[in-house]
Amino acid sequence: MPSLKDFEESVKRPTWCPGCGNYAMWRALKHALERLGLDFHEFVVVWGIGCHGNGADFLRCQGFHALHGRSLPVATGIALTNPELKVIVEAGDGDAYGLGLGHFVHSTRRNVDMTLIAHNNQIYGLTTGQVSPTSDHLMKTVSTPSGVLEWPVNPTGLAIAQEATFVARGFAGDIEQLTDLYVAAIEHPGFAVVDVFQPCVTWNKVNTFKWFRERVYKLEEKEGYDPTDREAAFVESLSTFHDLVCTPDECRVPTGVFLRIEGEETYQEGLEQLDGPMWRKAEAPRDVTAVMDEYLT
Amino acid sequence: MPSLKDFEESVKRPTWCPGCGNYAMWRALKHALERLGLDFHEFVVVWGIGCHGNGADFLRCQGFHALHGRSLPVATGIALTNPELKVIVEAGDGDAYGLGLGHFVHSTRRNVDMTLIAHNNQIYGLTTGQVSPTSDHLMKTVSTPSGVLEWPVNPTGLAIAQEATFVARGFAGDIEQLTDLYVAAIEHPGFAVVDVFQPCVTWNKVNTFKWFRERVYKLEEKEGYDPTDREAAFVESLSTFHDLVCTPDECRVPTGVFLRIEGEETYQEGLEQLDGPMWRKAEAPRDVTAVMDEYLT
Amino acid sequence: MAETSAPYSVEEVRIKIGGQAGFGIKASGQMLARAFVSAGLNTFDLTEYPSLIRGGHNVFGVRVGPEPVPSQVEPVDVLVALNQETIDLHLDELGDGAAVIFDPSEAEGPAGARGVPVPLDEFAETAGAKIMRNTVALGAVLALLDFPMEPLEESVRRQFSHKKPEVADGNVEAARAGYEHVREHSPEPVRRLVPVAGAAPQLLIDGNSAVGLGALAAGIGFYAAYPMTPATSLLHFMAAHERDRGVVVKHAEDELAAMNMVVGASFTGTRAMCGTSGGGFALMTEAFGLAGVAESAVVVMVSQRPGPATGLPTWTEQADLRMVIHAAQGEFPRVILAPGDHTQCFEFAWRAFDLADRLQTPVVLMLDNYLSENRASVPVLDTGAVTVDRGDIVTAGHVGEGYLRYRVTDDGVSTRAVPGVRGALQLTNSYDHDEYGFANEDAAMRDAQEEKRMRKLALARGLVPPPLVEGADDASVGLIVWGSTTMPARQALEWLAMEGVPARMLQVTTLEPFPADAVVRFIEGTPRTMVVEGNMTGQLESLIREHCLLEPDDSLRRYDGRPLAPEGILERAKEVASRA
Amino acid sequence: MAETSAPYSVEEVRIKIGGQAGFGIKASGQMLARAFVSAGLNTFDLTEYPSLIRGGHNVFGVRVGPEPVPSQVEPVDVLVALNQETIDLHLDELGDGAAVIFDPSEAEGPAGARGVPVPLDEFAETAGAKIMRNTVALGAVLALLDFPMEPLEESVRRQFSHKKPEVADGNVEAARAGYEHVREHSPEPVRRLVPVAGAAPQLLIDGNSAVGLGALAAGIGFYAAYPMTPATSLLHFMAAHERDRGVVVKHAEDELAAMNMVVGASFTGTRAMCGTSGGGFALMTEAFGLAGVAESAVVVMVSQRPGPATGLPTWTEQADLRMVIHAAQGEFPRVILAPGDHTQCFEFAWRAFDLADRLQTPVVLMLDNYLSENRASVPVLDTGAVTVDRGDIVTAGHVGEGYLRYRVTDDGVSTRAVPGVRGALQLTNSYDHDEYGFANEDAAMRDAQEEKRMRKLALARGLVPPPLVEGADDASVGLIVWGSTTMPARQALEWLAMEGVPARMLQVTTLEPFPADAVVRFIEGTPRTMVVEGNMTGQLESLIREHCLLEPDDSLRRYDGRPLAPEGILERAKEVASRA
Ligand SMILES: Cc1ncc(C[n+]2csc(CCOP(=O)(O)OP(=O)(O)O)c2C)c(N)n1
Ligand SMILES: Cc1ncc(C[n+]2csc(CCOP(=O)(O)OP(=O)(O)O)c2C)c(N)n1
Ligand code: SF4
Ligand code: SF4
Ligand SMILES: [Mg+2]
Ligand SMILES: [Mg+2]
Repeated sequence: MPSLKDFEESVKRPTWCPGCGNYAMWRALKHALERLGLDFHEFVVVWGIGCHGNGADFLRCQGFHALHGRSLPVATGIALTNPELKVIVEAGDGDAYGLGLGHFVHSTRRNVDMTLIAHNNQIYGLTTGQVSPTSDHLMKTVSTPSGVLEWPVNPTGLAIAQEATFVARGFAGDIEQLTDLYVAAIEHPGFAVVDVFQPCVTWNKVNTFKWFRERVYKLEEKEGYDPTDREAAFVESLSTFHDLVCTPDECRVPTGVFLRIEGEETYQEGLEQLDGPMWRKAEAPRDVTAVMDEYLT
Repeated sequence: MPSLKDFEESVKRPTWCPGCGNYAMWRALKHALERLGLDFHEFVVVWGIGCHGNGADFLRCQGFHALHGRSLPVATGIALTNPELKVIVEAGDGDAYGLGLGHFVHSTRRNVDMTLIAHNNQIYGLTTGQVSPTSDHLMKTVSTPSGVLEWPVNPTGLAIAQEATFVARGFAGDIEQLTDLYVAAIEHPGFAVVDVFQPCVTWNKVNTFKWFRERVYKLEEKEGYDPTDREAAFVESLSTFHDLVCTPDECRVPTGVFLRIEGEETYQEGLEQLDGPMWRKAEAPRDVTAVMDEYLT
Repeated sequence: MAETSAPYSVEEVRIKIGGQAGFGIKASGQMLARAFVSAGLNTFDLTEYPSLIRGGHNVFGVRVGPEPVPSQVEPVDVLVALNQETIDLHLDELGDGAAVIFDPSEAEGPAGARGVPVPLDEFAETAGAKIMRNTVALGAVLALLDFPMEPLEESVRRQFSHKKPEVADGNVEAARAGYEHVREHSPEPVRRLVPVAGAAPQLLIDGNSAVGLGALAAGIGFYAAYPMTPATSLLHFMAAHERDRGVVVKHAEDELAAMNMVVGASFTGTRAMCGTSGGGFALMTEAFGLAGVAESAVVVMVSQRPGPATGLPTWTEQADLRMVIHAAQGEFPRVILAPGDHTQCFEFAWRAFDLADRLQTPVVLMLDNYLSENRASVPVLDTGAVTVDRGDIVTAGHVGEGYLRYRVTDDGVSTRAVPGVRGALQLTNSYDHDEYGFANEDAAMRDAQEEKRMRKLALARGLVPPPLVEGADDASVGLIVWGSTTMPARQALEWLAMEGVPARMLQVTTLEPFPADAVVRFIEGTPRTMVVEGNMTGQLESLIREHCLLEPDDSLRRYDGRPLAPEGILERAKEVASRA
Repeated sequence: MAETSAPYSVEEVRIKIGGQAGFGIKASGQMLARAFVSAGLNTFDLTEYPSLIRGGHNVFGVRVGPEPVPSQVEPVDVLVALNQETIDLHLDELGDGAAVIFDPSEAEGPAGARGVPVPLDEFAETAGAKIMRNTVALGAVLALLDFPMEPLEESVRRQFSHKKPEVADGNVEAARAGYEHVREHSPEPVRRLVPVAGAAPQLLIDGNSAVGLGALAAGIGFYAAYPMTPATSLLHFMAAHERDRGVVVKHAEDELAAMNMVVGASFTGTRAMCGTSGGGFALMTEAFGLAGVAESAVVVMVSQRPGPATGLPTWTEQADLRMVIHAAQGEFPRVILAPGDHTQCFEFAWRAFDLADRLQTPVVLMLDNYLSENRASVPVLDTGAVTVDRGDIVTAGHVGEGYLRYRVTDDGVSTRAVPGVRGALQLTNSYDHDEYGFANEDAAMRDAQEEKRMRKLALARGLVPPPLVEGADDASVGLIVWGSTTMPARQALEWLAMEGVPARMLQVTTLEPFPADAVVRFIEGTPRTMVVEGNMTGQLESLIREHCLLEPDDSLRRYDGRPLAPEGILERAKEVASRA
């Protein structure tokens, strides 16, 4: 099985800004892959477009660098045609919750067995710092100089409202927890969402590492928190809606597993015809006589 | 002010199937408009494409029959450029929660002052009965003959998770309540969502008028229900996830106002520059000398 | 009366059934058509309906005869008027000696034409239910053609085989009642239609189903779509066979998802396809370009309807050709095939998969409402001819050391090793990239990859279906057509021959890469040529101008939502021929 | 050394600054350019950068001279190497007598060229912070040109005017340190660049800002976009002025929303626009067709970058022309304008709004990275020429009885009465429709509405900017160009004149409707013609073939992500001219 170093061999060195949260996420993913003991031919990683997506050049694997916002449907096409592959999606917040929001919610209710890791830096990194769908209310950016008038997308809340079976949140300041979350998510049968706060040190001067360090708490350490309780999970998700000036006491940000429901059927399990890689169906012409006969008069 | 009949004058007669839930919604809208005392030049109705959208031919008004799934952004463009108009959107479930789902969630968090009325018949009517995003789990349709593997979109839950300020549900079997909901929604400052169960008598043989009649209950009649309590509203929204065989006792379906938050700023209110209809900005060439001067060397 | 100079065959019959939408007119008509085909005859349907579930005016037309019938024609011999509106709307289409079947309790007879009153409602109710009135009318139609009842009875029984036996019995009774009533009260046949004994069995099939059969035969493993008329029935076809033939069928959340899913499915080596109409394809545009740069082997069916935007959803047009040729930013090779009839639908569909795999680039099948939704009788499809050529692909085992997904090669095609193959490390990329797949902005690498991709067009030229020429060698006029217009043009060609005007036709089957040489040869080898197509701006004609620097002598275009009429083609062709 | 035969002016200077992405190279370069322009000189920038925030190689080039400089040119006179990589990558671009400024503590001097070591880091740190090393280098550049320091000092102060005064002071100090160091240790100037006293003040502006100014002047009230290089800076421009100029600016959730919002905004009578690149436009395709059938007056900027798909996001290409001409299902009129320089960006932008209003149909402005993102010095824009012609619109009060939104008229334009106007009952519709706007499937009405819409193209021909001819009347060679390629072609034209090769140039400013007559006249009136464009398949050339049935004698195409080089055009043009 490949080890940490193998995932970096013969690929490019990361070009993210020094201090960028993407480094931690990159490391955590490699740790998780190593811990899961996945061989190179057993998993596929799909990336969207953005700073996070540049990571496609930094990981040795079977990879697909898709369009901005469309990594989930590409991944779905992969997952629904080869059940022997683990499918991991790395998306940005713009990617997953902006123009890709529809795919996000539909993937959730579809419960396709695959994992979404969202690099949530609350900003458009690669396109130089415009508002993202998760930017805080009233944040000023180059595309919203008078302040963002929307409230941020609540990805965990949406997933929870939409019958998700695995919803978690990580923070790039905690690689260990992140690695655990990745492992749990990839092992989870069904659609697993890991929303990760990934500070963008260049464009987002509000939601910094420090900002988060002062505010995060772990759900697993919260007295009596039950990650199978959808309503409790929903309440935790509302922490998304803080404003720019909230103090560390006022706005607390949970990390960890919000929700984990075991035993739900995955989309793939519902597909009787998915009895192996679907390319096998094209090993020779298919016999269609019986179908054609329906048109015989 | 126009009365009921005026809204029907010189337009076409409805061509919906006899018994279709769209008739009641059509009537309720006319009643609501009459009750609101809106003159023809004071409101705009935007439709999506579907059976519901055919209603564009049956209402006398300033209307816009938009693309399938894109009625909300068109309506947003209208609402953000003429604050003197009430904007009402009529969309199908495919329209609003299928390919338009992203716009739906983004409109919610944007709190644009306009009203969405969703004709939720849990089926694609106009295209002859395919699964819709709100079709029940395991329902069989022409495009899902082995049964729908997804869980239905939970529109009220998504809106509630996404900081909606007005979320309601109606039922085409109760015109009176529907009219009240329409009036309240249109009067609500901010984005108002009215999801309406609109039985499709032709293609949806599961969720019939009878089915609903046996299951609906009114939130306003529910002891202690507080429509400003987001968590309570969320719990009610989970009634979306019933299965095909649930008995009237098992699955109860709430109608009425789930959530109503007063006093939140609308998107329009946040736009200082929206000081009247924006066509006024083009009454004469704008002076750009000061802006050009920034480029002077 | 329909005015035209076309030399209609006296052996054939044109029947039209009109009434309100939502009353099963199409289903009844198809039942009738099947009766004819099972009796050894040939048929061609034309259904016209509005974008409504109920209300509005629906029309089912069928042309039937002992010889092949390549398209619909204008005059009507038997009009079944299920309401008064039908008489009002179609009276002027009646041919010589035509008759109109109507229910005197609901409509007045046709002024100035032969009326055949039949108490449709009454007989239907006697037979069991008012909904059977269409079936009563079918019986009446057969009586007016002096045609035996047995094929229709069989067809009715087959239609209702999945319902309770009473339903079939009732319908047979209804048909008989109509039949007997006409034989008794209006015995003179409009024309005598005779079954052909011992004819080879035929299929009665619409274009989309023929495409579906081709895709199934080719080993499709994934089909994704969002319903959109007139492509929707292909989704239904695929879904109906998802389990018995083993296809993952996904009714996706939108067309963007459908196309992106198909690209993902193709990545795993699966033969993958999506289908839509022009509006859905517009939404797929960006992902179509992804397939181009990622070098995905994908097949897309675009079935056209009149635009712009929602346009006329249930009508027909051929106005999306240029959109598809130029869809998506940047430049990359694509293949566009346009079948011209139902048999070609099958053949081009399975060939599309071989082409996509050989070229590792998107292949589009272009149909339109006219071909997608209407049925014709065709000889049994040649499933024995189907090949599966996956091209340069490794689906299992190992791939050699130093595998490069985007290796620059002479023909532009690189080895595809799909995920799961050992050693298939790669980055399939929407960015332009180096040979491994890493994003790369170097000018020389850009040139190398862009040129590599484009070289596939040269390879494609040797693989795609060539343009087809039909008709007289010594033609005085040549028709140039693409797609569904082949059908009425073929009819016109037959008539031209009958009228002694030597004519021929070039069907451009592959629109991209454009077969300029063959078109030049055709134009230069024919005294007069004209382009016939279903759009306003002359899209095929513009391709001829662009690629051949030639201008055909004339053109005939239609863009009112209706298919080209063979009568109109005939007339214009004669006029053009006479200029020589 | 750069090999070329171009007759470079000895009065001008070409400077290039290279280093790692993320260190403000572009900002420093622009500060330098502003210094030159404020001293009465002319400049033209060319920035090259990868799609990364940090890392990767960034280059800022500026050409400066006393005469107008229409484009970038190849040789470099002063190379500022902020790292060793810059020397390695650009050494072969150095012109005669060029010098390379480098920090000896970080890089080795250039082999075989004049090295000018300057302790950038050390001086920067002394001045306040290491980040000021670029500014030190700028001072060094000026010393090598024997150019006064004052304009740069002013430019520096202006750049940092919104920061603490220490920042500006530090930077001025840094620049001076570099300047003095070179004067002392490397006193021989590379060339002597002299300020032009009393020159008319000029703007230093990029194409997108010029478009933005045009849109503002035209009275834009709504701008929607989703960021996409190289269109993003127009969103920033609009957002920066949303309050002071009164524009509702919406960074939408995606491009589909942006375009649909703009259609909605146009419905209220607002002048509305969106901007994107090819990939975003691909997503707008369906709604673009909505604008067509709804007859919406909308303006769209498409700034191209190399595709397919994500392609090369920060580079340039002209390969989306055909996509835009044919975008969306069905057929409807559209106008496509391609400004060829920064001044035209302003003019075509405001004209686009008049055209959209007059024609009630979408108007597209096509730029590309090269024109959108790079700055040039231009005379102050002619804001006095701006008109606002809203066409046939009623925005307030009443509209007459029996108002019909889609009345069939001779020129295709119907009165627009916007919501809020009394009597403006209507149904703006994505379905094809009758004159009121109700969905309508009647064949005759379809023809009437389709033809009505298309008639606007004829009207457009009289309103759109005509193609522009520059150069010699007795030309032996004619260049045909569109969009940003006008700039290097104009430079080549100048050089051709200097070399005694009479040449001229046709800039096709309006691509749709295509000015076939003017192009034919140009081709027939010029002994030899060649098309120069930034794509692989020759998109403008294909339009000439299609519309003119003519083939220019030669073509020069570039598709490696870089703009056409004037040197390459010169050489090819001379070769083509010599064939005559
Ligand atoms: C259809 C489309 N629109 C716009 C873009 C330009 N674009 C590239 S990345 C990006 C946003 C990146 O933000 P996010 O997804 O949050 O990723 P990050 O850079 O922050 O990791 C945008 C708008 C694109 N590539 N495609
Ligand atoms: C982009 C696009 N895709 C597909 C269609 C075809 N289409 C029209 S209506 C419809 C679905 C209608 O379902 P719904 O929105 O639930 O409306 P209903 O008919 O049930 O009222 C579809 C798929 C379209 N018009 N545009
Ligand atoms: S711009 Fe932000 S997200 Fe992108 S690499 Fe830099 S720090 Fe990371
Ligand atoms: S198909 Fe269904 S939704 Fe459409 S009109 Fe008929 S009953 Fe109503
Ligand atoms: Mg981001
Ligand atoms: Mg519906």
